[in-house]
Amino acid sequence: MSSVSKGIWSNFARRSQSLALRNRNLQKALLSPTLPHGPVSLKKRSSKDKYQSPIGMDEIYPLAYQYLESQSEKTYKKIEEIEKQLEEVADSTTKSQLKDRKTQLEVDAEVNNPEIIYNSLFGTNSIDRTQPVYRHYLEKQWKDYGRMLIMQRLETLAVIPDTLATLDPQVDVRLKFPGNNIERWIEPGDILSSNATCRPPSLEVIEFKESKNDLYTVLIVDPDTPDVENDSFSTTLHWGLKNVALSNEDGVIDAKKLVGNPEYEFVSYLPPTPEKNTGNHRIAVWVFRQAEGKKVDEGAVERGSFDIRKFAEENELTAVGAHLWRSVWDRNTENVRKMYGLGRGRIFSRDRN
Amino acid sequence: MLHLRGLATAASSNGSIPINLIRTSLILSRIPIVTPEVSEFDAKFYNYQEELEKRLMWTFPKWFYFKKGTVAEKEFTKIQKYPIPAHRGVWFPKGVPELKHGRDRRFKQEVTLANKVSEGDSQDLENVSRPITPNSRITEADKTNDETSLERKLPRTLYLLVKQDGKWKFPTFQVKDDQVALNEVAESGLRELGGDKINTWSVSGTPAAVIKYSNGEIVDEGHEGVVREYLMKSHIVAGQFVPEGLEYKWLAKEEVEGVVDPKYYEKVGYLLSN
Amino acid sequence: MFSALKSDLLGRIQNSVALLTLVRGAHKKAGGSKTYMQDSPGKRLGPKKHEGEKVSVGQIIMRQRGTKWYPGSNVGIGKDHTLFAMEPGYVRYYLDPFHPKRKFIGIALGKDERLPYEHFDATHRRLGRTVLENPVAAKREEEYMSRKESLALPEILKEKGIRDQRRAAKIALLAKRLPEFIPELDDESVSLAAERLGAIDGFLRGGKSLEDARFYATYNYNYDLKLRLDATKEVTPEISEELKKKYAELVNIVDSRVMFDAKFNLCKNLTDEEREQKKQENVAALKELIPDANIPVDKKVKIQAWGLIEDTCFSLSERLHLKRRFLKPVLPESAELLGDEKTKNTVAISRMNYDTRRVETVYRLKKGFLGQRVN
Amino acid sequence: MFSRLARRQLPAVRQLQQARLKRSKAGLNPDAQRVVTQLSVMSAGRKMPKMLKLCNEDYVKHKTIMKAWSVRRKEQIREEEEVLKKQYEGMKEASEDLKRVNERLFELSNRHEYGKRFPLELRVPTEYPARQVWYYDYVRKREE
Repeated sequence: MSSVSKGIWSNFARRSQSLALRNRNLQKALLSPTLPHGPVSLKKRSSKDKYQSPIGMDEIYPLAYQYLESQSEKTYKKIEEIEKQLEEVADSTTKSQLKDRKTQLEVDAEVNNPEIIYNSLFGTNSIDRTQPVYRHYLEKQWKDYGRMLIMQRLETLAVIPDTLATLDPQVDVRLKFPGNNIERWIEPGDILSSNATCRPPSLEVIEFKESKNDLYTVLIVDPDTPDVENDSFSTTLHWGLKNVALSNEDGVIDAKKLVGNPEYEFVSYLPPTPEKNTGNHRIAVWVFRQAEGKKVDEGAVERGSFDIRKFAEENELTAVGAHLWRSVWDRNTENVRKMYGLGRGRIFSRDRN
Repeated sequence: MLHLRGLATAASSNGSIPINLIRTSLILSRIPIVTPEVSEFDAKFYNYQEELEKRLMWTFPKWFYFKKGTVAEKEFTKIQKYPIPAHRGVWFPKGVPELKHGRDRRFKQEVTLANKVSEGDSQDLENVSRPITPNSRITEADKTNDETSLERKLPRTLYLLVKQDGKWKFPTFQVKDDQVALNEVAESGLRELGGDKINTWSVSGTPAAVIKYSNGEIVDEGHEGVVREYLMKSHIVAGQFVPEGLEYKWLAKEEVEGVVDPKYYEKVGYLLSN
Repeated sequence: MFSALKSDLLGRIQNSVALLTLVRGAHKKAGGSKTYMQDSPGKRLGPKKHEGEKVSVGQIIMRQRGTKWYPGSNVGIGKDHTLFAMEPGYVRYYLDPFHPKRKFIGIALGKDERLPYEHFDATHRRLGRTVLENPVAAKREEEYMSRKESLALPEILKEKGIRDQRRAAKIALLAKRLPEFIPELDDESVSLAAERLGAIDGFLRGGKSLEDARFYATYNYNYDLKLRLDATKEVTPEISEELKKKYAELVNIVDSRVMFDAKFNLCKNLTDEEREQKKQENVAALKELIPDANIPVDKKVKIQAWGLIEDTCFSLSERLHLKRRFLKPVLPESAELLGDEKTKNTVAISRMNYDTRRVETVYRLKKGFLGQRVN
Repeated sequence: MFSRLARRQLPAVRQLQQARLKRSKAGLNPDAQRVVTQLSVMSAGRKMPKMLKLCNEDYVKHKTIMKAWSVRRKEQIREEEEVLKKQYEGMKEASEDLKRVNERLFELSNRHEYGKRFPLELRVPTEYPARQVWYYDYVRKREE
């Protein structure tokens, strides 16, 4: 059976191979008017047998595909023109403008491609983040849910302004604790047991702009450490990473990367071990993008009474993303303290005076 | 400036240029007689939408339209093709049917209506109950491609072109005196050319566009001695255009493009409808 | 106008007459008005504490109807909108530019603090708890459990006991089986290797890949070792270095010899190349064994094919795929696989024929089905 | 009007409720039956089709079709607007030119035409043509 695609969307001479569907049968289904191998995405044999496509779809689909493909071809022509202009222009501001325009056009050219839509709807975990169109879809999904969720948690739990003044999220930050048997992404604000958090977490920073070798700083702080002297609270630094190079392809900060690059860690991981009757401690994870070409050179930093605002200002750090979990005293906390040689924790009075 | 000088010069002419440099041209159109052709894309899209709608439609409430036990109900029931019901212990390879009120809920419902055949010849106009057969959208003129006919290309707008001074163009007339409006000059000129048996409806007295000629060539800017041709729009309502010794054609937009001077088409193309 | 007024008045009179006669009418529209003798005692509303006054927790600052004043920082609001102090401090009456139409009452923690606090500043909070210095009291407090916790604890401990037991049993089993694959290990190494394999097994069940599971098993061991060196100072640097080296050697041996298959059974390790090769060999063998999957084969062949499919080199999804390819649960209908009547060797299937719209009975030979699990 | 209807149907409804309780074999009385039939036309129960579930491939195809339609429509509207704009510009240019060239003709062209109406003889396009496609024998009315 011949493909419905007659143009640019089946031509991979200048387009990346990641813009195609990896599963051949699925690809064939999207490139034919009907489903030549049946509904591949359905798993059960009986549901495969029962399934019937809507009537009339096989007739209109090739026309719709070809129409959108021809529109995409026009957009690719425009991209070529911009590339020519880019070669001629020397001025940096017009150059960056042209580049932005080009990225936008690259999104427009592929945004209606059925294969891309399929990948971004059903294969978000394995899509190529170097392609602007995939980043466009990822950003859309994140803005629809993830960004709102993290802002709601940060605000209702008063992490802003208790740590930093405010946040304009630009990246999606995901967090998990791979030292445990069960690996799952932590939802912002979850209360985790002291056992779950006893080894360092791993993070994934998903950038939506083009990013090749940006440097990032990660700080994990606890703003709820009791300060008995002043009858108040202070902030403790639990983990500090600096000059972490991340890109669109690889945004993961995990044990493998840290074993290979021990210079990233400037303050080693200290698990949250709240003392009894000090309530739920908010453990905020802040991800900063460093100023372009500027490295953070911090020697030893005091963990206790850590001033995150001052630190960010001194090192010209811009907060781009955040995550948080909560921790509370439990029956295992003393074991974790022992493991880290922290000594027994204090016991506070149950009632406030 | 020009305007002031125009007022000052001649009492007979109120204009800045002599009246013999002003002409008026008539875009006479025949509006479509049948509905436009639906493109392939549209037709298939409408079909797809219709099928989806039918699939999602509620079951036809037969009991509301046909009283139980009546002849009409029996006749209706008889001609329906009911889907296969489910049986216990029987394997249905295409899935178990789910019947409710005689309709398989998984698919669209096909309601067959009694096809009452009318008697007689459809051309027999005396017979009131003759069967209805629609006339063809393609006429004799379409088959012979008679470009002088008004019955050609029924779904399209046709425009009248005449051959004046060896060139195909919209009929153009000289304005002789500025006491008669441009459209009136054009209308009367048309009747002088093609006879009195024509009914037209002039859209407006305001010109739709202007074309400027200098020494017979179309120019963009007005120089000295430029001839101006104002285009007026009008529709033919009834009658016909029968000139003596003058070639004329009724053409659709893309045919106009093929016949007239490209420069001329550039000036008038956007006034014509697809 | 006048007539309307008149009719209204008339209506009222009639209604009041009706009221006299009919006790439970549906419309008690306007039964006259009474504006005298409606006084009630004063409700003693108003401020109870004033600007700058010192308050302690729970003291009432303001009684009001509705929120004439809103609760600001460290002030709570009751169900009748009474404002009360939630922290000891000094009362402040203030306006907040973020809510221009509201008036607030707040508690400043310090005598000289002004309200509202800067919007983007960290919130001013008071700890309000003391450290229990008395060891007896501290111990009592540490052992204190809420009712919910004390009810849940026995169940949790029981579960934990079972889990620990199961875990110990698993490690013991691994330790027992390990010499089958690596006979040269001494007892100490076997128990360490079993610990490691137990951890890898847990990671695999949690969804990690084999490579990741091995990495994190090593990483966790080294991390704990580093903590014992740096944090708790249980070991000296020399011993730590030695332990690390020993473990690395053990990891080398164990990882090159054993691994887990798709169903978490211990088996011989396969490198990626070996695995690929084995896969190709097995598929070739399967093709030779069952050239056409649509022709029935005897039970012996089925068992043999099953053995090839269940080999350690295949993942679960690959096994399923191969099973669908070579060992079809039901073979397609063909003339050889159809019987004529009901016998011991046939199965009767009634099936809908969509062309004739009739139910038809098909007799299929039993050898056309895979049957129950053959191994 | 509604209240009258309601009052008329009230006994019928009551009858219906009683009938449900009794489950008599004889069925409902005609009034109650009529209410049941009328209500059943508007109610979804037992008349709704099964939910339309598309597999992932067909869902993407459906999205593609709808997107193509909307992009096409947008393009058509844009083209139409462009032509309209051009026509307006042409009209404006011609009028201004005429005003500059000949004031008198300009006034005549903008004169209000009293009693002008849309010609009733112009016919609306139909799906199929009439038996007589065009009326040729037009004779001009003699002017008084």
